[in-house]
Amino acid sequence: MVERESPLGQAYKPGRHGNVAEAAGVTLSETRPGSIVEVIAWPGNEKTALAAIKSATGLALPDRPGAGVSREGRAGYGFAPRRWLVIDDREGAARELHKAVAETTGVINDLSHGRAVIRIAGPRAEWVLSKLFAVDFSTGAFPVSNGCSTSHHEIFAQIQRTGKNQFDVVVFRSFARAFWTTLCHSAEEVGYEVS
Amino acid sequence: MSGRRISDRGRIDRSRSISFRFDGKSYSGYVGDTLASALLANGVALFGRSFKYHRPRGVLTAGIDEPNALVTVIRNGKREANVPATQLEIHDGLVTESQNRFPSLAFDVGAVNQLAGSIFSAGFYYKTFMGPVVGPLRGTRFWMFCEWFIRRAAGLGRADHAADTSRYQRMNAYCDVLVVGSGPAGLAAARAAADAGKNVILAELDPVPGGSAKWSGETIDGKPAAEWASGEAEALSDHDNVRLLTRTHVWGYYDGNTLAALERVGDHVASAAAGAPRHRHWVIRAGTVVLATGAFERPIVFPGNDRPGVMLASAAQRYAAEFGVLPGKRIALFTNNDSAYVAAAELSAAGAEIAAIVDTRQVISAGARDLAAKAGGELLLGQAISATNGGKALAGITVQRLDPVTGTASGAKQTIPVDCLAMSGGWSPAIHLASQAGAAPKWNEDLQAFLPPEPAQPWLGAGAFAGDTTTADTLRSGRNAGMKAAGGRASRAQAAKLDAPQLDPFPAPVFEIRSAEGKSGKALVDHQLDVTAEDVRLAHREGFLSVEHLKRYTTLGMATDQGKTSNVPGLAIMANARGISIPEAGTTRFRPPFAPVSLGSLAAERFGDVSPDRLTPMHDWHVERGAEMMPAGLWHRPRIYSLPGETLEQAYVREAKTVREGVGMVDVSTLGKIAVKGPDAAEFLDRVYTNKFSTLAVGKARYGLMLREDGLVLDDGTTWRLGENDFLMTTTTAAAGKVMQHLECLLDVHWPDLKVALTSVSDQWAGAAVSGPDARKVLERAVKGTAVDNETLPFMGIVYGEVDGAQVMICRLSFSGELAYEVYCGAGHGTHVWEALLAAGEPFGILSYGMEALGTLRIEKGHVTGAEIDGRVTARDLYLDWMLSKKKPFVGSAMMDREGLVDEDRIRLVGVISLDGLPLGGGAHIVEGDSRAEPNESIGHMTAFCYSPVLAKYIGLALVKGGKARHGQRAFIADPLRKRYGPVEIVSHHFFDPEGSRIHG
Amino acid sequence: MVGNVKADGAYVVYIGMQSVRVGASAVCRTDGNMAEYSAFSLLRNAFNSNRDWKQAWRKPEPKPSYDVIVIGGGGHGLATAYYLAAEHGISNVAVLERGWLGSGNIGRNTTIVRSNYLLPASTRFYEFSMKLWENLSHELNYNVMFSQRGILNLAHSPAQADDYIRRGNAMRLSGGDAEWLSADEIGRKVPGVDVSGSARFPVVGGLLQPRAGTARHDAVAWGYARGADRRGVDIIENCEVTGFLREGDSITGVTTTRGEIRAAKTAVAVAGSTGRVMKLAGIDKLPIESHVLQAFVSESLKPFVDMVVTWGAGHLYMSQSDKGGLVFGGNIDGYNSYAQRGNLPIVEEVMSEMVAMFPSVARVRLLRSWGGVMDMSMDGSPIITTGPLPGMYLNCGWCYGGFKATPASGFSFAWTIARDEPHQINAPYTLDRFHRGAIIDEKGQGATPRLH
Amino acid sequence: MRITCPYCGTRDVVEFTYQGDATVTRPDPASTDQAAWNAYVYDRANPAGKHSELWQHSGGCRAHLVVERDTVSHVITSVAFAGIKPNPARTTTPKRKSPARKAATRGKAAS
Repeated sequence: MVERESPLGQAYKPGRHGNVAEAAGVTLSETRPGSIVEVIAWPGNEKTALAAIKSATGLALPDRPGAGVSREGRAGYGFAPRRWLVIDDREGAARELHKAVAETTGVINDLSHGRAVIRIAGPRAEWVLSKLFAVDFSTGAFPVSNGCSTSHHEIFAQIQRTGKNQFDVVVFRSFARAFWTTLCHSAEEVGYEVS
Repeated sequence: MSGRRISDRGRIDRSRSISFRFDGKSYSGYVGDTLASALLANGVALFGRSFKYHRPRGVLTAGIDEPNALVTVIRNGKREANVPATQLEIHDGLVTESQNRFPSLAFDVGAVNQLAGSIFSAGFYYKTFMGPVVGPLRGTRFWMFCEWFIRRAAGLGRADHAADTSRYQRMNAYCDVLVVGSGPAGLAAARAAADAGKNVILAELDPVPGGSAKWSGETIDGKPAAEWASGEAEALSDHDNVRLLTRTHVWGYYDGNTLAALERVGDHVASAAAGAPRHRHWVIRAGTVVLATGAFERPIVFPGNDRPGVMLASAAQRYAAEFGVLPGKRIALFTNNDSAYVAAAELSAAGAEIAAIVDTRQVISAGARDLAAKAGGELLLGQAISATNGGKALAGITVQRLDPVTGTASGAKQTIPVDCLAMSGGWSPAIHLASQAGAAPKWNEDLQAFLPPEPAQPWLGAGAFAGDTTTADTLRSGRNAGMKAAGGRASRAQAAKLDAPQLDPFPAPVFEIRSAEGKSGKALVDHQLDVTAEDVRLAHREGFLSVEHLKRYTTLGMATDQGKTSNVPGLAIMANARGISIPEAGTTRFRPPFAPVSLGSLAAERFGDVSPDRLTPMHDWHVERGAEMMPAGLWHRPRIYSLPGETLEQAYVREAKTVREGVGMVDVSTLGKIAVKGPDAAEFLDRVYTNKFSTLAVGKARYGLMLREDGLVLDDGTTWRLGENDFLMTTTTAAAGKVMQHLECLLDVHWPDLKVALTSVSDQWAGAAVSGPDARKVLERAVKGTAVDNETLPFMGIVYGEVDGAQVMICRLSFSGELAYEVYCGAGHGTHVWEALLAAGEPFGILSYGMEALGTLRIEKGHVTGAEIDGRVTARDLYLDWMLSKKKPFVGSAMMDREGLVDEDRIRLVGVISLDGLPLGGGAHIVEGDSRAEPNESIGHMTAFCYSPVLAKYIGLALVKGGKARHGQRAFIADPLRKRYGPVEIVSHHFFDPEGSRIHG
Repeated sequence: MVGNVKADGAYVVYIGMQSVRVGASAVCRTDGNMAEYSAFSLLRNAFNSNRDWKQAWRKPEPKPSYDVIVIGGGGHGLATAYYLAAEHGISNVAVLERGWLGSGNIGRNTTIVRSNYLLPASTRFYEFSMKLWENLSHELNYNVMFSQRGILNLAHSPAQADDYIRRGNAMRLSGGDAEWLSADEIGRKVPGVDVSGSARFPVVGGLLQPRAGTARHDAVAWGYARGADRRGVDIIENCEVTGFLREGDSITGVTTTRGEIRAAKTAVAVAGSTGRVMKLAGIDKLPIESHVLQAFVSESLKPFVDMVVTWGAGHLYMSQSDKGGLVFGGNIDGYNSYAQRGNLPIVEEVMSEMVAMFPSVARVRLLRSWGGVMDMSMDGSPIITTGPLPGMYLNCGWCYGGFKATPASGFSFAWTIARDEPHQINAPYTLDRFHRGAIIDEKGQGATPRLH
Repeated sequence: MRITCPYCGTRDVVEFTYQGDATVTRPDPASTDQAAWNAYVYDRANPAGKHSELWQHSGGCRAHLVVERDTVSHVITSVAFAGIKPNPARTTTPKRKSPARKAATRGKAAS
């Protein structure tokens, strides 16, 4: 198996950065999951598609806009009408989903190489993300496991809250380094750790 | 110190002294001082010079409405111009300079302009400087000569040319209730909304919350107002659901209850914390907004009203009460309303001598009389100030009897020596944000002021903003607004206990005092821009009657304070001249920003980082190999990989030659790639491409052309059929986003019944195009798991295999005209596969090539790109008619045959060969005759050119009138900008291997 | 390049090989008397406390009928009235303005005058306009402050450089002026521009049109208004058109908030309000959308930048006014709007581009922003034509380029009204060109108005 | 300005791409009626007031929306997914409506 290269390159600098006066406000990392798969249902086939996702991955995604599930090593959420994103630490989820989603139900797209997942965790995660995205990140408006599609200027992003103070941001691979750099820049104020 | 500092008042910290500089001189102040309060404490009266006449100016206000005392702040060698001294908090190491003076503030040669005051009347420049109609100064030349001097005389502060090194950030915020202003009304509103459990943001432009409570001297709930306010603010900050933003002015009210605010994070400290921005740009989406922005006091317009030492009564009071500085030792007040009496009493209590209170009214309230008695000094009723005297600082005032009907001061003169005059012309609610959000404001005759309009967006008003005149009313309306904003109901109960004198809340309708003697000095309306009452009357005489004409003709209200002090007086003078009421004369709509904001803050994180870099998987490899990178939209692509000492042309010719003679490889990962999937995918492609795709076999690719709805060419590219219902569409790099939106719109809006799903997979794949006669040999060495021979992988065929352990998908396509393959792999394997292919190609001398060589190869083949597909060409213009299916309708098919699109005179694609052996130049035009001497009419233009290694000539593509009909003809290129003219031959755009025998090799 | 003033006072402008005379009495305007406005008259009035100045234009009551009604007291409407009187002797003209004169885009634009276009129809029209600008202050005896400080379009990639050079060459070949500057030359001529190779979008060169520049926008409206007024044109403010009078198909006048007014010819020049006004005449659809464009000015500064500079990696144009403010703008907000106010995203976008072009202005402060309603056409080019109904004439579709076109638009529209046929410079700007496919699309964006 | 996407909720206008008048009808693909095509491509009512228009949530879920908005006040009165009505050219196709669409065809008014 050939190892996948990170798109972050030299921009990924482990260690403590920015404001070091207090404890790091956030920790930044690239999660590098094995699989990122988009599942699309034909109109009227949402339930069937969700059932297929469940059978292939075990993720029981609720049929509500933006609703999702976040488990250790596996997560999924709706990000657009009739569309869901499934992220799995293991490789091969695309194959399984392809098998599970019948042609009459919908289609899947393997985006495992095409997207990068950047994780921001820590007490100031909402504050830092709010610098870049016009989305209400408060827990009331954005509960744990929910996801959304949004953008930071030219950079399209899908964001899932994977913990009270943790978000996974999915961006296009070609923009990943630029986004990472901007995110680091924005996190300097609160101090950040790259792990 | 000058003895102006009071020992016991204000919120300054007398234990912490600060040293700062103004105009090269060192001064000291205290923590909590503004530059204005600190300089006043040091006895400085002269702060700056006015715009037009360079008149000496002091400080008029104590807040954001300051028109006169503007300074330049110099920090880390960088200048920030036009900062109001009243807004600038001093800190150690602060360096400031006065503006608009030369050589110095005290002696300014520009003041000579005052001598010509009557010539430099409003709009004088429209009437002169036209210069002679004929001769060397005809046309615009004389004006431009004069303008050179005018531009240098105008302007305020100076800006740097060196880059700002500060950083700026944006913050997106959401709240149930945004309260703007933290005076008594704002505090009460925030408290009420917070107690109801709502998420509240309270924004205050000053460093300390409290608004007028900080200096009013009132008693609220038995406590001094300032103490009450800080207690309330403290209580609020204990709430989890409240965010208190100080040093933050809300400046824009946009649609959807979106408000913009500027937080000055780093201006008041000597050095910013690591990573902290200088300014933070808040974008706040609020459920409901409570506007509690208070009111601005108005000056009175009278001769000599701009002499340093003349200031607003509230400002004088504020300097004493909030900053512990007496603005003068012997102070007179001039007013048309009761509020100045409070100021007089407070100033007197603070230790100033009140010389006189001059009131335009004959009769005043008992409360005012009591205050006057407390303050001491002469009470001069029914009188007005008709002149001031002194040089660069006020020395005295002249008081005369006022005729209330004509507004003229006449009769016996009383001269009173004073060093400060505190004036009040009534109050104007700060309705700016409300006006931005909606309709025209409403005039209130009692208050002689404009009140906010009916809300067009969800906001509520409270306090002086809404016309409240007492602090009791203010607290009640604030609390009620907070409760309503929280979804509750208003209450009629008293909000807090107040201890305040009974005063008449309404001013007399007096705005301007005219001296019966005519010339007793300029009466300023707009202090910064030197607009006088006479200028307003001149505008009236010349028919500039509308308030907008007044503004534009005289520049009234166009200064950095945006007319906060001048709008209403100016309007009143115009109304008076026209013999109509103020509301009949009109009002201007306020525009964002409420007060100036730094450009950097609005760019926020994009300052220094305007657009993200978009990188291919092999980016680092290219850079490490010394590729010269070039921007292509947001992408960075290798232009050439030059060897030491090579020119651009030598490099790309070498690279292109390698492809024609051996094999080369280019990174094509930037191509747009769209997964088109679903049972109706083939039908969908038939509709959007001009040619058929439903007939394409699985495992094959086809070149396709797309038109826009109007029948012109949108884009081209190949689409691969990976499965019965599974297509991979490629687009040009530049058009990827546009094509995606075009397709999504058709599908979503017009053909929702088609079962097709589109997803951008541009980033999923890394692409390497291997081209050249030896391309197959390279693949034979590199690719496992599939054969790549002509049988298995014919032209436009697709196979799957492995390169050094990584899965690849290979399509035999050619943009170069050579035997060529596009090898796609997962983007994370991009560099791995790229390097493996290069290794496999080593025996054949494989080289990577860049965009210039790619361009050369395609020009030789006559393939079109974005340079030709410029949004103005038809398929026929490009001789791609053969791609227009006659068997089916497609997007654009109904519109492409309109007369203008089939006109014989259109410019169409041809090839061009340089006949003089010199380069052609993209951007050159084609003309029929040699146009070195005399310009010739353009018959078309070059779109691309190169040195062709195979033809050993400079060649190019061009769009030329007549197109094919000109093949074989001679013409000329004309490139006057680069002084390149020369003969060319027009030929077919298929320069090289027109039969395509090489791609089938 | 400037046109020539002939012995009889005519100003002669060349279009290719042909000459066009403008203003037969340009010099001897006041019949041998002193010009109304001059340095001398300023001095004389100064001694008299400026008491003798006349109204810049009268405030007449509308008459029941005129030869020509021009709807719209903006730059184009006023220029049209002026040239009707000055060039065609038609002075029995009323200009009807809904609000105050010049309240539309003539008073809201970023004051740039240029003729740097690519397509032949455009270069011809705007170059003609440029030549009228060069004599306009004299023509009107009103200083419109046209300052030929040059416009510089920064290019950021080799492809963009080619594109700009193509445009510059088109200008040169049609008799205009254009030069190519290297990044070094730009660094010297326009201090503060980021010409470093490390810029996100490095500057590779720039297209300079030296004769381009800025003019005082309000003065253009006032100058034309006064010029028209002094020739007998009635300029009627606060007079909103509420309907059209018709006989059969023909338009015979208008109803207004100040009564009925009849005319043989009714001309419409209302820019962003075109849709609204034409609906009153029963024309329900046009190839136009009204969009809001925001503009910005900073606080006054001492001279910072001399030229007009545009940034090619986005959409930004900026210059410095004589008062010292940096005046700038960018894209339209991008949605249909009749509100003269826009929204925050464009504000932020424009500022980002400003500080990318001039990294020092991050510390400069934005003083004011405002919005204007643009008549965005489907190909980005204007319409100046007879019709679409008998007795009616239409001038619209200026997108955001109307200000610089003011003189040529007024001149050619007046010609079209007076002669019932287009002048050669506006002949391509028909209304039916869209349906015929004879589109004039400088930006190559097709029928998407927000992209022009 | 903020638009309430029926899927994503209320978002800033910057996430959306304006796609123009939603009332124009695309002729049958096979139609050769020039007038109908011209009307579709070029002719716009451009009203001052209520306007039915298309926006794509391009920076979000990428759905196309029909937004009812006042062009004078910018006030938005309704938002719905576009393309709910089947193409008249293919009326034989049965109507398909997704639950998500049904649930959220009327976005809350916002401007």
